[in-house]
Amino acid sequence: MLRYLKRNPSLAVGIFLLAILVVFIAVGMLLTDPEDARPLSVPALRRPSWAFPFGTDRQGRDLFAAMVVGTPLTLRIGFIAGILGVTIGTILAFVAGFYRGAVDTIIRGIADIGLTVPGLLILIIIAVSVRGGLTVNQMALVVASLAWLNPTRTIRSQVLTLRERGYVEVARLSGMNGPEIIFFEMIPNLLPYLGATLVNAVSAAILASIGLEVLGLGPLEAPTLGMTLYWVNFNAAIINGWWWWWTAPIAIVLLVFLGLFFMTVGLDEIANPRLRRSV
Amino acid sequence: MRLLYIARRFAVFLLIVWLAASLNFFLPRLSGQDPVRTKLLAEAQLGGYVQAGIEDMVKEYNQKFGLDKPLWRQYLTYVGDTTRLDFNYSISNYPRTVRDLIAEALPWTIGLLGLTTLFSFAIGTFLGALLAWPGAPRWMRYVMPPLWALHAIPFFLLGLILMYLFAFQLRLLPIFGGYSPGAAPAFNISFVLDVIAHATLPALSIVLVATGGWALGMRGMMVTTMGEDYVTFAEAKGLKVSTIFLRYCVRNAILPQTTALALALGQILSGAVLVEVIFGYPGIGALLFQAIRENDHFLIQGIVFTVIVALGFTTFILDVLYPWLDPRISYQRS
Amino acid sequence: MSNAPSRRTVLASAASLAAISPFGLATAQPAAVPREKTMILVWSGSREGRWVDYELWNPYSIGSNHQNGPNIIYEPLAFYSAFADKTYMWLAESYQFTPDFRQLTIKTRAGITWSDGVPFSAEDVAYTLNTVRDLGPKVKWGVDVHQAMQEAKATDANTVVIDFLVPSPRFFFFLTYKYDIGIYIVPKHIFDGQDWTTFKHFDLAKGWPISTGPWKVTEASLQQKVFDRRPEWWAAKAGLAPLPVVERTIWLPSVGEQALAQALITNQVDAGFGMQPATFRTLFNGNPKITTHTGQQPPYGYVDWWPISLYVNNDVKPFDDKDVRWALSYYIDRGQIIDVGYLGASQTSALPMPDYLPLRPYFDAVKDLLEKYNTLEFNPKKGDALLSGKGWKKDSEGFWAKDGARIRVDIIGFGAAGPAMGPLLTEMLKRRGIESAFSMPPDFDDRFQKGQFVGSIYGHGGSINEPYGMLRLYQGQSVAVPGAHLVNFSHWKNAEFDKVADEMFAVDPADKARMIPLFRRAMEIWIPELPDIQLVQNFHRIPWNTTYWKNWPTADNAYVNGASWHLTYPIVLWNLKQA
Amino acid sequence: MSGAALEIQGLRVSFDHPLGLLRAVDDVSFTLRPHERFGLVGESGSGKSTMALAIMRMIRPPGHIDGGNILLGDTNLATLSGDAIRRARLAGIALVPQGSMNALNPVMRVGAQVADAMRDHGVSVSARAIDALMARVGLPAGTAQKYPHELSGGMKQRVCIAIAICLRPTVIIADEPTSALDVVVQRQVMRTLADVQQDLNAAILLIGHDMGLMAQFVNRLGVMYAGRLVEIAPIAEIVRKPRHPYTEMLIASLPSMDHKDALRGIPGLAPLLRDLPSGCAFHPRCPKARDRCTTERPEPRALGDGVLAACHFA
Repeated sequence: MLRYLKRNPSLAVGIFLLAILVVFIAVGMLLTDPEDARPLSVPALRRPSWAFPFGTDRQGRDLFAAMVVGTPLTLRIGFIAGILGVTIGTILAFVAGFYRGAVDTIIRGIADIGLTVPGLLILIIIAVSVRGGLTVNQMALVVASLAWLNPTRTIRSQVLTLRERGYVEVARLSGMNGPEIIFFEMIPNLLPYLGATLVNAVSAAILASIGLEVLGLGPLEAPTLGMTLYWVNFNAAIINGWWWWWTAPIAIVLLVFLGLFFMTVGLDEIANPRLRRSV
Repeated sequence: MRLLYIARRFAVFLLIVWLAASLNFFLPRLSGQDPVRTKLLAEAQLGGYVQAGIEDMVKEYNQKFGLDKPLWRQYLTYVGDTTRLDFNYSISNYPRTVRDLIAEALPWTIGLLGLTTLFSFAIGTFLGALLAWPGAPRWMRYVMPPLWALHAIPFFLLGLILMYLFAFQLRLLPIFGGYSPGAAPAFNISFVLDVIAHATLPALSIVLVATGGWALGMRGMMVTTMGEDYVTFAEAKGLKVSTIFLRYCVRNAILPQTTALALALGQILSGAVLVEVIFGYPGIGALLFQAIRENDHFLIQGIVFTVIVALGFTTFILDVLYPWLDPRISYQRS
Repeated sequence: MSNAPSRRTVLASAASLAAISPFGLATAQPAAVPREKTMILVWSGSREGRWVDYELWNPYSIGSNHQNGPNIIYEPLAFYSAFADKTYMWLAESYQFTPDFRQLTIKTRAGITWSDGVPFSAEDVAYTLNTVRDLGPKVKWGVDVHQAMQEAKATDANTVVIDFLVPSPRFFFFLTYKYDIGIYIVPKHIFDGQDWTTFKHFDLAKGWPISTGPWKVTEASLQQKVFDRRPEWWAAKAGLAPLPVVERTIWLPSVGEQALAQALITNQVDAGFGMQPATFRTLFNGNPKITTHTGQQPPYGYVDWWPISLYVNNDVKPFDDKDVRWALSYYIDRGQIIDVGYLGASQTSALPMPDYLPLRPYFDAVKDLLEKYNTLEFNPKKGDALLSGKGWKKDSEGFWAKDGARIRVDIIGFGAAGPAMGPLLTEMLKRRGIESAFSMPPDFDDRFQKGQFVGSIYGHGGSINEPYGMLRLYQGQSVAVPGAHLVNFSHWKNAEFDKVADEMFAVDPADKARMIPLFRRAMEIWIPELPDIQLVQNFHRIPWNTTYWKNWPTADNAYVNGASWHLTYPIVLWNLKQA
Repeated sequence: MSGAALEIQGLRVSFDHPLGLLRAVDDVSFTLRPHERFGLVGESGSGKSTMALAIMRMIRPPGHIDGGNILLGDTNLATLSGDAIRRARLAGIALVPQGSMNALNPVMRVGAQVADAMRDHGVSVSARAIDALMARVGLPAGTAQKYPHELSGGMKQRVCIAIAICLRPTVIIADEPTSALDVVVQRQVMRTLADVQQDLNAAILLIGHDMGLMAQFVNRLGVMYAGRLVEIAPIAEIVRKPRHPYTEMLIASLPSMDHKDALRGIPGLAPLLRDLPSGCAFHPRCPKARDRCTTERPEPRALGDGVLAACHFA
């Protein structure tokens, strides 16, 4: 495995960045008391110091604890929505791509129209309609409601190309029925591509959830990355010069997105070997 | 053959518009909130003094906005009005009509979004093409990694950082709004410069992020195209390097980029909503956010409908242009 | 140029990028006035940086809001400044109730003319009041006038006689401008025959809006509203008030707190809207000339008449039990809310009334009760005792529960106060074993009015200079005021209390001898019951730039409250002096 | 040697590979006389296509030309600088691509693809001239306006030929021009190739592996094995009496109309350039192999009648 990573630097960088994140969270869990992520735990608006490595926010949260507790929450939203999105997407893609016919046109139509509509707008409308405040899990479901559109489209186009390949014809001739072909022939070949699509879906889901949270439509108590940025904006932290309040979440968001981004590039190369030659 | 192709694409466009209109009608009503009541109560509360007789006032307003009719009647009038581009009054901004509000906000978004998207698409594509080209200058190698890194950041986060650096610390650029308060819009130089100054940070936060994306996409496509047989034969034909680069490689590699552009428009607008909200930019994004916050049914319907139609129309134009770009396409469809 | 919107289709304007200037293009650019004679302010009542209501100068029409400009156009019968406890008789020279308060005679001042030269008379006052009564729910204040007033007659050019359906000792005070409450007197010769709900009363060519006041609208567009001084103002001639030194005031729509801060620091703007405490330190070291009601010291503003409390829906079990409500009150540390939520720049509020001068005697009358039942006491042990006394026990995770159900207070909030205190309140309750969550639903007002909440952070639009306003907020039902739509957000019902409030309704507020004992009796019922949990005063923290203008209303020069959006703002405008 | 259309002297081309240097073309020399048709055959991987690209100086990294001269008339292409080599391509020496390749730009009309080649060599060309060129390669009028996907395989190949001859080069390299074409079209394309050679009086280097096709078209034939030229001889001579064992087996594997015995293939596989057998690369598969073959690499020796062979026992 290591030898392989040498030949695919993007994937290596991606995994490395996410590894840093995991280490940060693990070490963080040991060093701080997760309770400090709740308001009124520590004196407010302290600059970063030994006592508070990331400083503290206006509501008395220790930002280091908030990041250690909040980051997994945001990642969880991303992963739940991403995985849900890709699973539904893959099923629909195979149903459409493999069986074609009316089902295909309907699914393709919905996906295409869905993609032209700016996702965030629909998410905002849904988030606003939910009566009570959103919990982290509800947030994941809201984001997942649109997360399947892109995977459906991209995987369907892959299924169409695979469908014409020789070994699928051979499998069909040798009497394997639809699902068997899909599971034993097509999916194994699509795995790297599915991997890349999953990482992409997770990244898009995290982006959407942070977008919603920054607009104040997320779980107000949870110290997720998006909600921290909402409070940054609400308290005009920028103009008041509390720079540490937004540098920590933005640095972590950067780490998350860069990590996922390089992993996507790396996985793309596996799925599309021609790209590998000229990194 | 061509007309049939265009007709079919237009039918798809109309279908999208109709679907958008219907989806658009039901979504705001999904939330089960009564916008008129919210508006009146918010206004009464502004003065801290709760009006007696709120219930009766709500009935009056509902009547005026036609919200008291049964849902299906509302839908019929809605579809009728939409065909005439009349989206009724904006509840939260009464007495201004939704159409006027959109007409005021649309140019800002088109200006910001249109220019930044085209700009980043052009630069990104060119950079990506150059990067894949072995003959490209050395320094290209060093431009790409930062652009790639920037591509991973969401628009509005970069916006926050730029706002902190340029507007707050260095006080070079205005921090907020579409133009400085008090400046009356006119076609003189000072106002235009003022608008440009205000648009710089939002535009930068979009361009810096999007360019990396287009560059990466194009690089991938160029690598694939350069491996094609017709490029090798072009070289064998002794064509100039520039001819091979532009008319053989870029000309073919740009085809999937344009499809990607059509698909990306929707997502770019999503990002722009946040940029507009954070920078207080008076575009469609900020207007929609305010409409949703105040649950203004008609304004939400008007904006989402306009956005979908605009996007649908752009996709339609790209669809019609595509065969002109790639002759193979029209051939297959007929 | 007619201001009717041209029939431009959306797509056409989308195509013409040059149409950056919407059809609201300002007409002729008004004559230039030097910067030092111009007062520029920013008000956040606009929509995302645009005056969408720039055509609306009829404060009674749908969608109009007096805070966005009409408040300095229409002069009232009288102004009242709560800070100075002073009434400025204005269009009305004097007024007289009959002993049974069933009739009111108002003498209007002679020699006042509208800006189009037509003389102002009692006819305008009678016409205004009768029309408001007839329109009822269609216009602002309609229902209030409809419930109380039977008929207003102008017996001669300067006398109006008003007959009431029920004794209404507070009616003239209701007409008076104070904070956001008061009746706008409109010119009969313009408004007569118009549909008040849609009539805009805006046409610069015709000099509309017509006004008796010192300010004339010279420009109104999406970007700004410009008012120029009318030298021929009757009040200056009559010596009632000095002619404003300000020759032009420009009102700008807000695009957010950060932009306002920058504009103030760079002297582009002279006055702003209410800002968060944290931002003031940045303002002061950005521009030392910036000051507030309390100079450059916290709380950076004055006490608004709208004290904020944690409403608890008394219809929802177990919050119908006063011991549970008191327990909640004991669990809340008001000190920490002020330190963390407002960075120390706020004050506690023991009763749902502001501590204004005219209300002091009433506070003194119940001082002993407040000591016995301290509504601001932070004492978790007392709270624990109360809850365990009522059979609640802490479960395995430390939350109070009784036969399987935990106490849960989900709090909703809005605007600035909600987010500032919401997360802190939920945290304090959670630490004491009460489950709680905070959210800011967009339809906050709707749900709060309909009682669809458990906990809610909201203010009290009650009393300014006498307690009846506050008592009315907690009346379960009222006999005195027929068909009155009662407020009662906390859904607290007490027949005895209702009777006392009804009794006070018929008493002349000036008659302290009867008012104080009545108030005492009401508080003896209210305080032990504690329908909602008292928190803090609401502050208007307004930044003023003294580079060009001074003599802003401050703590030691409190001639009136300084809110530009209140109906008493003309007083500030004629008090400003050049720096 | 004056008078040769194209002379290759000791051409060496190798590729860098993580596992070491691969010599695709190892010290190959031969001469192409004007107006001559010279064939070059060999199993795939024997280096014949690499040779074509090397002659056109189109070897891309990780490959590189290590040495040898490429004399086109009196100019040595091996030493030409960047733009000079570009101008030489098509004007001096032209390439006809493989039949199976889609060698034409899919989004440009075929006529334009001829015009741009000439324009980049400073030759202005009218539409009428292009139509004439198309006619010369047997393409119907109006073909110039068509797009590649609107033409058949044979027609596309003829367009390539038209492009190859548009600047009247002295040498045309045809790298398996008829691969993936059916026999009928194959014949038409080869006929066109022959006709144009008449007009231009140019020399043709025909690369391929179809001995039958070679036998009907070329004057002389060269056989490549593992990057080396193992035999050169006039076509009649080589068919009658192949000298090198590998040529012998190649000829034997040809089906012939007159004798019907079983076909004999060549045992074993083409050697991997990574680990070439020592001495003569063919010795593991060569029936006449002796000890000497495994140690000493045979150099090509003239055997009279214009025949050269690189074998100790030819």
